[in-house]
Amino acid sequence: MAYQVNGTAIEADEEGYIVNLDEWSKELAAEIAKAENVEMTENHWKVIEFLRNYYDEFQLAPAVRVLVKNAKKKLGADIGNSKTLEAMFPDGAAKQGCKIAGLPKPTGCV
Amino acid sequence: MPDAKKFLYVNRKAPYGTIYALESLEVVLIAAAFEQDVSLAFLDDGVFQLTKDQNTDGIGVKNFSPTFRALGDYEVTKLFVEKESLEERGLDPSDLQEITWEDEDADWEEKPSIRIVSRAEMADIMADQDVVLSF
Amino acid sequence: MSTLHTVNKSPFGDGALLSCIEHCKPGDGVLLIEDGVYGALSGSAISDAVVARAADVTFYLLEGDAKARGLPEGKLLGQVTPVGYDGFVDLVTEHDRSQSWL
Amino acid sequence: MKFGIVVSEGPYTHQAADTAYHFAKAALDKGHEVPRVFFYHDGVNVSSSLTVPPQDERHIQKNWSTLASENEIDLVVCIAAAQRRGILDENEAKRQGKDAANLAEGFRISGLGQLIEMGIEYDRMVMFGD
Repeated sequence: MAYQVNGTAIEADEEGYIVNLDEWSKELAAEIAKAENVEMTENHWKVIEFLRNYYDEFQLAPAVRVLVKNAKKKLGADIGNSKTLEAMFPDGAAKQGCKIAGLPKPTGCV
Repeated sequence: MPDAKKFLYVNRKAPYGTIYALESLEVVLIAAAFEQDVSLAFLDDGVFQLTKDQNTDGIGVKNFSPTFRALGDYEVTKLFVEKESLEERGLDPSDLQEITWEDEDADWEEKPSIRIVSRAEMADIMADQDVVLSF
Repeated sequence: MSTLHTVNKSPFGDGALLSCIEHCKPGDGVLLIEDGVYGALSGSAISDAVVARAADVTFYLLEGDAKARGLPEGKLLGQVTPVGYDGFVDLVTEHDRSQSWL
Repeated sequence: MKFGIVVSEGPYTHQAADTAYHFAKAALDKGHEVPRVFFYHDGVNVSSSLTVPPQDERHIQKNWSTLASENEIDLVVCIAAAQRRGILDENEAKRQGKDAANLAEGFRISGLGQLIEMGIEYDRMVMFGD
């Protein structure tokens, strides 16, 4: 599959994760969110930015409990709790959040 | 957790030349979710996994060394590195990257995850486990 | 509490056997399998280390692997006991854990 | 006793999958249980149904499939390692948009959690690799 951003096709795998991580942009994130039926609020963007920073620092898309723990520390308890995060990203805060953030699927093959 | 088992992940291979180091780290990241008593051992060429300043731009392979610094988030806080293995390779602890974890019980104080141990201490650690997995 | 160590590489191209010998504890067992059986050769560069450690550690080798490689029985260290796969299984049960020196 | 076996090298290149097989058989013969074998690293290649060894050589994949069906062994192939190396079951092939699947009968693709579970639940873990 592919996303369309400003007339350019951005390739993604069958699950909707982009193939080339360098092609990410905020416009693309908005497109992915639309495809996922996620309405992006200011808090959503904060989580996306957090995820991208986490990946930059550790080369790792965090597992969901690590996301919740760190979001609490970095973004405050209002956002950083599993109930809120799951409501924001119904398909899984780590899974869906990382998809919109243009990161690999979290290695959580439990 | 009373019935937690002691798991030791033994790393004796260098990174990049083979995939063992990366796939070992992937196991540890998953294992962290099972609330067992997890330790990592780095000896022989395994100590090369933790050197700082790894830069894989020139080989087109993902640099996974920063991921070791995320282990604290996953509550993996015991990385035992063997002193003799470092010395045999002309390295000392200052050649390794800094890896820390935040101690929730001590007001989130940052504590070092890497613990340099002698070969005899490493043997004691190995003998004190329930499950030893080697990579 | 004791450990069964398995070593599957020739000691002449790899440090696994030496490292194992330096990390095992009195009462442990070391089983040489696959190319590890070359570590049982007497009069080799490694045999002194094996003989010295045999004072407090028991060495075994997987018989099928030694035969497959044509190791002359007369040249195997007397300190190394041959076992079959069934013996391998018993060794795993007799020790508290097993550690593979991969 | 319950034995957990890990195979972490591919077939034919390395003896690990053979040794593990003989070990598993010997354990079963002695009345032990081998509820699950976990395939990791290149060990996942043991599960390829596209393996065609010459007639005068052992068929490592078939040996495992047969042993598993006769003794109800759960042969688990790590999904992350399998995807890197091109081992897919029907579901994964469909999900990834690939036109073929090659996971042999008796094998199951699952996560690394299955490996950790073995360590938690079984009496002994034995690893075969390189």
